[in-house]
Amino acid sequence: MFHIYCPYCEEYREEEEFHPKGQAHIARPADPEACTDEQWGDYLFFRDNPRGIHHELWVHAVGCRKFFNITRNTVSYEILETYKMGEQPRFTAEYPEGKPDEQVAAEKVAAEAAGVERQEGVKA
Amino acid sequence: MSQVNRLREGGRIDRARRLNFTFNGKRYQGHAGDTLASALLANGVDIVNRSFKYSRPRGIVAAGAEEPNALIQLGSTEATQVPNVRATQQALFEGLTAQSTNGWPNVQRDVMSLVGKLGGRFMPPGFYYKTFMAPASMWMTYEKFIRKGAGLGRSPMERDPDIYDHLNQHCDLLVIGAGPVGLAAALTAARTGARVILADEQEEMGGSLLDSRETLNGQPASQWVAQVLEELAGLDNVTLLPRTTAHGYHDHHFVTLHERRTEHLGETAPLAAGVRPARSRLHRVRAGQVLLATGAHERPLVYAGNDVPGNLVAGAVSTYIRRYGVVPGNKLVLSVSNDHAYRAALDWDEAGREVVAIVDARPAPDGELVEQARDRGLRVITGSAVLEAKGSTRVSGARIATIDTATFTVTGQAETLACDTIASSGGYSPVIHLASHTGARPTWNDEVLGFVPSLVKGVHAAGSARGIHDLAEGLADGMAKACEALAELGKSAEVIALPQVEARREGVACALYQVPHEKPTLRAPKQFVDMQNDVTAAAIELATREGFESIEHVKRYTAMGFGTDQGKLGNINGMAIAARCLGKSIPEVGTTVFRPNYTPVTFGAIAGRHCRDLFDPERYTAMHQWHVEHGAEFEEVGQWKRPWYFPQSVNGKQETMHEAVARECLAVREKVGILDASTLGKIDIQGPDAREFLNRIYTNKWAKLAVGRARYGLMCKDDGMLMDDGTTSCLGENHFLMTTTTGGAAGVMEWLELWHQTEWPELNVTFTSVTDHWATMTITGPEARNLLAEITDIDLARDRFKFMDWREGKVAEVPARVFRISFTGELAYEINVQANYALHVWKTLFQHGEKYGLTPYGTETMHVLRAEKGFIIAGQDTDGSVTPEDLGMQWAVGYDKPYSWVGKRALSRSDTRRIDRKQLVGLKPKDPTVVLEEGAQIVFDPDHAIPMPMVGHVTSSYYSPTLQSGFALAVVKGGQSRMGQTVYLPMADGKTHAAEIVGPIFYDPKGERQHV
Amino acid sequence: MSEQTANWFNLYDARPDTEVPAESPLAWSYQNSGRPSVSQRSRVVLRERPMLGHLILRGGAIVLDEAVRRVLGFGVPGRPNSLSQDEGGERSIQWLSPDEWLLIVPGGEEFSLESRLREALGDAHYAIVNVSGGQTLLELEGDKARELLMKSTPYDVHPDAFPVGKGVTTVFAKSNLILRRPTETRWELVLRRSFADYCYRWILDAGREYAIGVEA
Amino acid sequence: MQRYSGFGLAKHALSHHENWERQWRNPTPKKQYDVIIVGGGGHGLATAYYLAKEHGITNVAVVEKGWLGGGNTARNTTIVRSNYLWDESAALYEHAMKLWEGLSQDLNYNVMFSQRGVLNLGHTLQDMRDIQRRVNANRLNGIDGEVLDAKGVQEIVPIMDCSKNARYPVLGASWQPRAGVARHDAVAWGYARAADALGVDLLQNTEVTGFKIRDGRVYGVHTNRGDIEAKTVGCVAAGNSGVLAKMAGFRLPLESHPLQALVSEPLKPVLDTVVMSNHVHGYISQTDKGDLVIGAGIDGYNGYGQRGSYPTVEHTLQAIVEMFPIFSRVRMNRQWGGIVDTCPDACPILSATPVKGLYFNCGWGTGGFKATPGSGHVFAWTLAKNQAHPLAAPFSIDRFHSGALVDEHGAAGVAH
Repeated sequence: MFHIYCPYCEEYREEEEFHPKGQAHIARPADPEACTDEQWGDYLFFRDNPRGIHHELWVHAVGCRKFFNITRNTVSYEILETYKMGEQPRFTAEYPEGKPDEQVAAEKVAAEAAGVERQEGVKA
Repeated sequence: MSQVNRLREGGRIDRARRLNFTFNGKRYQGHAGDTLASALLANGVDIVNRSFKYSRPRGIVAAGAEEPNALIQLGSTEATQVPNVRATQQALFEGLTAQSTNGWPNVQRDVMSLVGKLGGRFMPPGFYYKTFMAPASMWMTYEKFIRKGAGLGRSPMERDPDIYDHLNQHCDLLVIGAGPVGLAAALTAARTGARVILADEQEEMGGSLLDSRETLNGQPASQWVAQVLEELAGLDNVTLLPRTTAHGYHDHHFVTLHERRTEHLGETAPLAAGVRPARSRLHRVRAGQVLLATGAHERPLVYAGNDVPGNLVAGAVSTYIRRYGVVPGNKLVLSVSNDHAYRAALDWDEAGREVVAIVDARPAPDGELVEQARDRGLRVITGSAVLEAKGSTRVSGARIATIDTATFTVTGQAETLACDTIASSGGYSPVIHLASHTGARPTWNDEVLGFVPSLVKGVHAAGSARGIHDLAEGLADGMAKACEALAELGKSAEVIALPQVEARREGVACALYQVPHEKPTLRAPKQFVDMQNDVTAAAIELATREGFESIEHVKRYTAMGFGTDQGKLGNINGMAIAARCLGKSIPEVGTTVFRPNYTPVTFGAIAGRHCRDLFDPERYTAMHQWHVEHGAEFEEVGQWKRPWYFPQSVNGKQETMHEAVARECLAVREKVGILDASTLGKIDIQGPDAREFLNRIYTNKWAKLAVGRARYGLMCKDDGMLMDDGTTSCLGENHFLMTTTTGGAAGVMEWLELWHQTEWPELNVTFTSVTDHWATMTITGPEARNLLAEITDIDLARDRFKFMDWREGKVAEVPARVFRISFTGELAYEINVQANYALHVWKTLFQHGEKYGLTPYGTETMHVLRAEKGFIIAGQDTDGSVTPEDLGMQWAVGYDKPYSWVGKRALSRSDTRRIDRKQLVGLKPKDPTVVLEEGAQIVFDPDHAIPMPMVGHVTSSYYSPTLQSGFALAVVKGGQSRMGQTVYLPMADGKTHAAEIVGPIFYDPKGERQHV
Repeated sequence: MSEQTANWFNLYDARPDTEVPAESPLAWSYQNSGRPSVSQRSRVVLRERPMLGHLILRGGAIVLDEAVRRVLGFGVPGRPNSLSQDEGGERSIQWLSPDEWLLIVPGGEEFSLESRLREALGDAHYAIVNVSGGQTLLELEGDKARELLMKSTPYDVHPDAFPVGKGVTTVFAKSNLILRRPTETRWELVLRRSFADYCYRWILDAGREYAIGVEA
Repeated sequence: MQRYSGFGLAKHALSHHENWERQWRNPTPKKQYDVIIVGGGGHGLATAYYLAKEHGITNVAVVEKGWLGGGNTARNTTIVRSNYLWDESAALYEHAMKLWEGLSQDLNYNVMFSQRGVLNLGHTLQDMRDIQRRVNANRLNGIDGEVLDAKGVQEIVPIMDCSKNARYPVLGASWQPRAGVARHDAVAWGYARAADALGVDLLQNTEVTGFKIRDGRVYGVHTNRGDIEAKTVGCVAAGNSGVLAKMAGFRLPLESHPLQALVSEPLKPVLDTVVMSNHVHGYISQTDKGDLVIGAGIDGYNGYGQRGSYPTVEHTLQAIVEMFPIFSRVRMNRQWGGIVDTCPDACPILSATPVKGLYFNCGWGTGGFKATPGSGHVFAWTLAKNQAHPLAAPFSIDRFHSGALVDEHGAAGVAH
């Protein structure tokens, strides 16, 4: 049973309080009507299924009811981080030891700048 | 019978307390402090069981969790039977009743042993894969016979009288094992004030110190144990759990511990102040750090006849003598590969029985214990091993010879030593099971001659559990690892004063697993590796010859390690034999992976209190009591109990469901009925963007819904398939009340939050479940207005309170929101009141309702009435593959809404545009007396051969007392353009029904009645 | 009573203004499962505090805090999983999520409180929902109360992890509830009405060995 | 191939079993094959066997990164049934069932297929509607089955609590008499031995590290033992399919989840049929050795760890004790987890891919073991002819774009 740090409750809680909701960062296409059947099918059904570092969407269902993301190793089940909606992971397949601080800071600045324009979604 | 093997003194048993017990129908005596195994050995009982495959007589081999043979059936009554109890782990209690699990007519004379003796050679591993194939039709018959021989113990056939429970525990450090290492670790951690749990599987804490020859601080080791335990028991931050096995290590340091709370007291938990306590308790421990001080299991050597009663592992001999005051025989031959096992001979000698010889595989052993043995005048034969145990029901001799371990050959002439006991030791395997549960693969260590655990972060192993068998080093290791664990939690621990241990020089052990025999393994007498599953060295050799080269293949082909002991004694020996046969090293053959449980745990303990009445919540509405008192039958809907129908007694006879439903339906159509609709999900939605949110989440339009009005809505997933439906009312410009299906409520709530939090956080809207706050009662039927008018101040005039309006007012003095929504097609009012007042309102309606014929109805009648109107039930008429268009509900699809709402895009995919999709229609049976079966499959051509092309199925079907005929809703391929066509329903009884495709609305198609 | 005139929100007093029989969510349970009496041996005592006013507050912490402070005299707790109360302990506010709080007040105060809060909040973005009929509050006391909770919830109820002034939403048996610790000796359980009977039966079952008593 | 029989066994016994042949060879990989099967589980081995036996394609390599049958073949609850709802899946599973019925003789390896019948219980009215719908469909598809009421269930399983007192009383069940269980390991070994005898190379401890692709066409694989070429490559790698697809440069509509199972200690025979309940969630049967084999639910998260969450096991045993109160004192011996690759519609993928010559057979979710012979049979046909077998056609990847799912999820009130 996982022990999951809820970034909103700011403490560890038992897995029984949470529901996994699939892969994180799957943004709904901004203009669904402009999608081909293939693009729409990809959005609905096709997922990364990595052996190793994976970003997942979870909800603290019995708790604060907030959705948030988890970076987890799908083999060891180690949770590397949890982060709020709209934030970017520090640990990725590319950076299994974590992105360097400078990069995290740069991404944050970029995200804030982009965030003004991209108000419509936080999944991406 | 006297306790022939009980020593006059010594051991930790309470000699003043004699306990009577029965084994295989015979009465014996033992003492408090005995295990069933020690008591049986004390009484000279050699054969405790028959083996699984060959029915060979078997005795007690070990003294703990690793015991493979002594599995017994416990219990004197049917309800209290426990199968497969390990006698070595069962404390003796007064009146204990046990039986061998195998052996017919009894274990002494077992008929099946003949089969084993004669047929044994016809049962190599995998023999059943190679035979019983012809003729094919006979297999099920063969199998019946094979199954007769299956199993060890038997299941009870009556309900368990006991209860079980769970305790959720949290700690900084969980220490598993209360031997010297665990005690040192626990004490170190406890003194820092950290929250510590110390769990140990034995009846008493102390582990190896309870039967140790060592002194600590110059005193018997047990004295130190007592001191430490006393200190720990006095600390608030420490939880001591004796008789508690850590059986499973799950993710993120979640460990399950099984505490046997009363199993040492009787076969059922004794009443305490009239209350039956939990027989055992499962602790669900979330630990910050875990320290494994689980010790090691001694490996027996694999030699011919090593399963004959009287063969034991060396350490068990010491344990029985020193802890229980029992010598399990008279004349001992000890066969060893290491110094440590010499203790068995020293203990045996001190107990005053004869040590015939110590046979040491090493050419020149020279450790201190070896010298002690020689000093005592014990015969030490070097470079040799026991090749074969003689005897059939008890060891009668040991054939020994010099051997060459490197070439695996017998090098000298064998000599037979007369003896009745052979103890052996091939070394010590660290108990790595729990570490292995975490997914970390253990690694082979040539110095330890065993696998040592790999450890994930936060897990620590100390002492024997990682191959440090020396007592002084182990104590220091326990302390050091506890400090490390605490440091990881950011706590610092101080060094504690460890007890003084006499240093002892120990010689190097040699690697010996299977002892060579003069004959090749396949021809030698059976050399057992896994005694519980009757796996021999020959079986392993044969498996490797047949191409099973991975250790996993070998295990599966031979069943090695698949017993209830999970190969605690045998697995390493088996791997060594496989390695020898394949010419590889042990680590090359593979590693050994253990799965939970370390030792078996009862289903009851795992289920805990979540059984019987508490298996799953039952959800009740505020009117539940009334329903019960009025004889309702209930339907399960999600976790809710909903009244299904209210059978009445007519002329002393209880109505059938059919009769009750017919009466209830007619009451609604002709007078007025009342339904408890409280279980529908209700979600309060507020915020300036609430309306926009509804527009995106529902298929239909919400822009113009005025305050005071309600609207039916459809909710799809983004694949275009219907997921839920319900009405949503506009309470204020920025305030809506959504209803959902009963079963879908929680899912819809999470669905709304998902979209809001992840896709549309910019929308200012909140969702709050008010399902439980409001109780809902629907009164419906032509008299509904007249009835309601009697007890409300709301103006019910048809032009001022129209269909799909809602109003506020008082009903029976209670503030209420009343919604003019109809799921029956009749005039209907859904009265919502704060749930605490609901029963009052409900009862008041009945006080006034009698003259109108007010009739309570349940879900069955609701289903009939709504189906007559063609109203769907999501989840019954739809199944996750149905779009709003398939339902003919294009009127509820906002094709031109500006935002591409959830589900819209999918409706234009090629498959959703097919014209032959299954579509909702009505079916009118040609024979009006026929009620089609729900789930009946529909065909166009009833004469088609099997397999028949099916074109749809019946989703809802009832007898309509109003129409006086059966009718149904169904989905049919291209059904909406097949009105008037006939379809067929071929049934299991051979009949084929014919039905006409009609529109789904059977009653009041213009919908006039709900507007009256 | 109703203020549909505002037209933005439906503010609504669901309590009758006359004497009307009311039933707590446990009314049926007392009848069906009984109420073991409190005795000398009782090491856990259960008490229901029915018919209280329960309001859910949604919105930003700062805005809500100001309004609540003005109306109630004490603010909304900003720290996750915390609980604040007025001096008598009769009124409390609990953090449920970063934008959600639970207010519990003596029964009958909830409507006027909601009205005053709405007035105080003006045009701010917020929501208030009255859920008084959907919940009830149980109190647990006694030296075995904590052990009973350990049987029931995976949440750590050790005083180090669960000090006075804490409150969490968590799993309870196969249901869920709000668990809070307003004082050194008292635990409060806020249950949903429809699960109340299940929780009650669970508590009685788990508490049997502590001779649990239920105060009327 | 050394033929197995009772007589042969006796003969070997007299020569101390010294003359048994290897069940399969341990060959060195060749440079080139006609077909490479990636994955040496039951499905992969069956595919290779039928390629050789039915299509005469014997120059085949099965590339397995570990040991044969070491994945889900070795970690399932061994249930075999074909009473699926939709025509497409029913046809595929019934095809498998027919092959099961003669499999031991066909392979000359007793896979101990025991047609002891499977009950799928209904506990709610909707369960019963779903059961009726499914059994009716099965009947018209020529698949055996009947709907039982609670009394009928009680007669078949006298030890089950079928009383009205249960929290979710048993209302009835579907009953498929031809369904049952088989010995899982023997299925892999039987296929392996038979395929080997026909010339198939079984390459264990050989891990595919990449695909050789040129101009959108596959022509081999990279492995830890060197490159191996073939113009046709079939991937039958269950939980690892997603990882392989990524190597080939595309994604699949798959997620790999832990699926747990557990066994009790061996007991004298007490349950001689298979009982499955979707509603209270647990399924159970008793092996010929006496263990109760119990299946738990799928964990909701992705996982390759071959273990799942403990509460899933707790809930399952609660369900088992609820259905069989007499098992309260029976003890759980061992639990383990498989990695199941699940599709959104709970149906498999048997399909060509964006890479020519590269085919995938995956997504069996919890239905894999029971499909083994059928899956191998139609996949072999597909590989041999470079064209989807008619039974495989509905299970192409395209359905996730067109929307033509075969939704066993939504429809069948059945644990898979």
